[in-house]
Amino acid sequence: MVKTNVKIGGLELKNPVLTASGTFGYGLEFADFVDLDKLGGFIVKGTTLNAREGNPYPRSAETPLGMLNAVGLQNKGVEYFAQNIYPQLKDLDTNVIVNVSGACIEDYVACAERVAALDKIPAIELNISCPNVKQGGMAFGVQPQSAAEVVAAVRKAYPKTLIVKLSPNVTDITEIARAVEGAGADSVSLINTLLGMAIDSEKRRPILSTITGGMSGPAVKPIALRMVWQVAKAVKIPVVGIGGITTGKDAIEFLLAGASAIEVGTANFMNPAVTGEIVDYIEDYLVRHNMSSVDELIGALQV
Amino acid sequence: MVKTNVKIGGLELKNPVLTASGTFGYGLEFADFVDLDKLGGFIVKGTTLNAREGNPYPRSAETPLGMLNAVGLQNKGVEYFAQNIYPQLKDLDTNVIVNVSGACIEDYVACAERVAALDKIPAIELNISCPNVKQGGMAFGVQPQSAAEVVAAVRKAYPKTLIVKLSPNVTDITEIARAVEGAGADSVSLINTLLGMAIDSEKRRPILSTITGGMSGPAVKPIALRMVWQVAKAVKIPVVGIGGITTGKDAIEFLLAGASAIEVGTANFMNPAVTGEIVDYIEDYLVRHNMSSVDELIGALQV
Amino acid sequence: MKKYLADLTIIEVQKLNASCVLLTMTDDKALPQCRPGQFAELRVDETPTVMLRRPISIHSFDASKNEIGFLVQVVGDGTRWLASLAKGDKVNVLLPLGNGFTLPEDNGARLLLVGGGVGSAPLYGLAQELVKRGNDFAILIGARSEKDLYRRTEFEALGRVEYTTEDGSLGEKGYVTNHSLLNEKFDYIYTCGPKPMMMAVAKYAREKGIPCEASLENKMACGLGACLCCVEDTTEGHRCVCTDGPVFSIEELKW
Amino acid sequence: MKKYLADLTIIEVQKLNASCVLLTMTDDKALPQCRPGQFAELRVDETPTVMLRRPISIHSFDASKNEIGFLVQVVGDGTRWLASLAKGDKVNVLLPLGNGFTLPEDNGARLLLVGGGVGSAPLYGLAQELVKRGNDFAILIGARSEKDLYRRTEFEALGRVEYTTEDGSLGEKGYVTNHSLLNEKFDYIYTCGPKPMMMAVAKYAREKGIPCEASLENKMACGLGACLCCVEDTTEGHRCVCTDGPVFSIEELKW
Repeated sequence: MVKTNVKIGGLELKNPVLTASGTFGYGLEFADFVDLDKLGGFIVKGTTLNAREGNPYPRSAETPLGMLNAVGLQNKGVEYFAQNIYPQLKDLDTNVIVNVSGACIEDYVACAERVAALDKIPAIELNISCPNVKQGGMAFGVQPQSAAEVVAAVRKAYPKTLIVKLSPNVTDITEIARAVEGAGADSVSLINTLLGMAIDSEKRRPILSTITGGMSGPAVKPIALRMVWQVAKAVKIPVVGIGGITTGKDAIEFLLAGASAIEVGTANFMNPAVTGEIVDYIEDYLVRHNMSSVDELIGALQV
Repeated sequence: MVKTNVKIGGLELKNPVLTASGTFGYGLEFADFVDLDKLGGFIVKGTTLNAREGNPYPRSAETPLGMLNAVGLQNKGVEYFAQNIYPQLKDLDTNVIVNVSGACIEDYVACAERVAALDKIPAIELNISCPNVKQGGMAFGVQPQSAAEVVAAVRKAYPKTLIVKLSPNVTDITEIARAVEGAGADSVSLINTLLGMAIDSEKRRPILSTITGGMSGPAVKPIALRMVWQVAKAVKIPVVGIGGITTGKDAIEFLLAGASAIEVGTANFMNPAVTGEIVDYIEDYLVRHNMSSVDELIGALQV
Repeated sequence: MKKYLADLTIIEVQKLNASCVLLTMTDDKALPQCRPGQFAELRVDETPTVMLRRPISIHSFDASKNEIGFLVQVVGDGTRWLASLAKGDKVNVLLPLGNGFTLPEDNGARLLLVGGGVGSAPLYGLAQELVKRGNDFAILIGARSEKDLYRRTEFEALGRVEYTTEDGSLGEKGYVTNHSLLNEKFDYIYTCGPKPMMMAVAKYAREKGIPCEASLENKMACGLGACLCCVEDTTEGHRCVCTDGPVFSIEELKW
Repeated sequence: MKKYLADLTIIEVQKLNASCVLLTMTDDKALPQCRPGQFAELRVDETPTVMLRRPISIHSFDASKNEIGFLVQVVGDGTRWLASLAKGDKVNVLLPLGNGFTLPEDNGARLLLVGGGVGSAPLYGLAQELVKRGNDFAILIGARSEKDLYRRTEFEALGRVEYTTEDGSLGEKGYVTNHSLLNEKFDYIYTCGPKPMMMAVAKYAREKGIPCEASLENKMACGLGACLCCVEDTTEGHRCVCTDGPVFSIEELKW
């Protein structure tokens, strides 16, 4: 029996497989296809202090082996989550992590405080990298100082495991990663989406209502892998790898690059059962390579 | 008869279709498949003052609808080009542009000066964004000040059309574009490759000898399109669009986003005849949409 | 309602015209019960350029034969790939999705089904159900031209069907909203087709005070209410066409 | 030499085993003259994950029949797609590429062709040519096991063929460089196969002072000498396997 469990700060995962915020709903939408308790955990959709309607339709565009989205953090607000969603999730035997967003530091803090009060939520993922909201979001995540400020403020207010989701739309992601590590983050997750654009050449119009949006899917994997590799060498806190992970092989690649856990995102749209399949692949891989623990894979790239 | 000619600084192109440096050799390699005189021009492979052996094999990796390369500017040096290649190109009825690279400002300047002495080379593309060389290359291109310095130095030494090729691996590409515009560039071309990585999960090794490399191909198109859109609004000089252009439709999208010309890169590897096909598509598009000139397309995106 | 993910087997491919095929599929296991107006997400990522599943409305569903039919109109690489499949091929299908049409309580009610082009696809399954239930209904289908009207014999076998074509090649010339059938009295309207057509039908229904349901076709990713890409701006804000819809009462829509 | 880009038609697909097929293709127009050891780049970007062409060595070329043969071993999605093609399908092919083997001036010379597994593919075309020219040659093919040896009857029809298998299931047990055939005297060696095997053959040739040519299989993109991805580190620095090769004299190689 191989050991697949990993630790992210104080967070114990039975295996490294998580889901990316905004691609797995509140988990329940996928319960017909995946035994949620089989996952290391899942990260529920971006939650803000107050309800948000998000951006106008169209919010998505297909690109070569990728997609753009411009949802803009549509959600009913943290209180609605606490009252209506949390009760349906609290008895699951897996880690339910809330992705927390905000337009200003005060909102981030207030939202994180409300989530902290929910016993069965062991961690939050702080989204300082959403490219689809006018204020806040990515603005915080592309400068080390503003990134550190929001993380420091939330750190004071949030005692449990604090994962900070980083933007890839920067010159040097290691600089941002070190800044948030210094500000008290327990872990960094990367990458959030790359800012992209799609055009209808016949209509001569942008496809998204917001003109630009966040790119995800297999197409971004090489960039994500590179950034995870760079950041894993730059910080001491565990790294959660995200970006185009579609197969078990992809997951192994991110672990080898230095990720202690991974998030499956867009692939959930192609195959809603994919997360369970990736959990199985990792176990089989360890057996096939005579490894006793997934720890032997993390950062084990031979260079 | 529709007008397809465009102007890049002092450079007259019979149509907006160019080829990306390093993907079209010296043009001659493709003469069996494309009438070179049919193109707006082509940009020969990265040329440096002195000969370079480039990076060890393996230098390429396939990624989802993309590829990574780590050639590292292998070339025989500008003097070899002047003596042995230029004579084979000088009588073509198209624009032959030399992509100039260097490890330090002096090398850039000396190389540009040597190319300036070649009558039939009307322009250079200054490569301040190559991700595959240790010194110079991308290092210059990711900071506005260093980018402006090398451009200003070359500007003094090079009287003809100066196109500066920008790196996408930055937080704000418009900042770099404005800096090189201020330093005297006649045009900016973007995007160069995105820094990426590929791993062999079974061998547990990087696929490239250099671990990371430059990503190109259809996968990067949405990012390139977004950056062209941003830069075209930020500068007054013409923009040359590059990044995953594989079809005539793709080319139209970049023109709509604000590019005055486009470079076809990785697509030459899938279909060595693609550039000629794109020239035809643009003409047909203009006819089909009752446009008399390609100028009506440039930046014509309706937002 | 439980959703299924299965590799269905194509048992028949019927080319309806150059750009439209009817795919009939089955499975070794019993297909889940599907209601008229529901849809499925068909996996197409064997194609080089397309990655996301294609949402296709359920055209016909026969529990006794364990068969389900999808009318596929080729609009891009994904649907082109689907249309290229042959008998015996398997397609990974996610179903049933969405709410489906509301079936009338009052069996005396007179129902009108208004479809446009390939958008009429789900109305066939609805009409089959209405026949079973003994409802009184008429079908009105509009298209650009006669060749854009699909499955006429099958529709006509279910009840009265009227047509309009923009070029007058079949039925009354013009748009569905100009058809003389609309002079008759109806108690409830179901519509599916191009948005402009459905908006015109909705306008008509509002004027006459007839309750009306429209089936929307917004661009989707997950089909499960997770990605929030396919939202329609309703009277209650942005709602997912994939889970809150695809069928909405026009009272909920901001048309 | 002029290169051609054409949609060739598959006229025969021969499954040689679970993972290897022989594709025979033709064209309405005359195929360009191809020399033994040259290769072609086959377009495979109908597959979702693979974009670049696949370089495949020319296994056989018959100008009179206007036929060309490619031995395709399935190693990834691209070759899997090629192996899935059927008679009548078209493949976009770029050819002829590379330099090919040097044919001996001296017809008295005794030649040895050493192949490994599917790497023996181009040696078949070479042997065909040597028969035409009346050269004296022997063929030595090594593989893991008998089932990994392809086209034996066809090879044997061209002349003397010896085998080695690692499991001893056919011919002498062990590696090609241990085969008793090497006790005989040869004036020139051609080799193609896995790099370790070719390096062992090169070592043997150096020791015996026999001139030797090896055909390399570095990963390629363009196949035209433009991208500089497939370089081999030679005595004259990095050179393109696609245009300076794929065949190199071992004197040029740093093995």
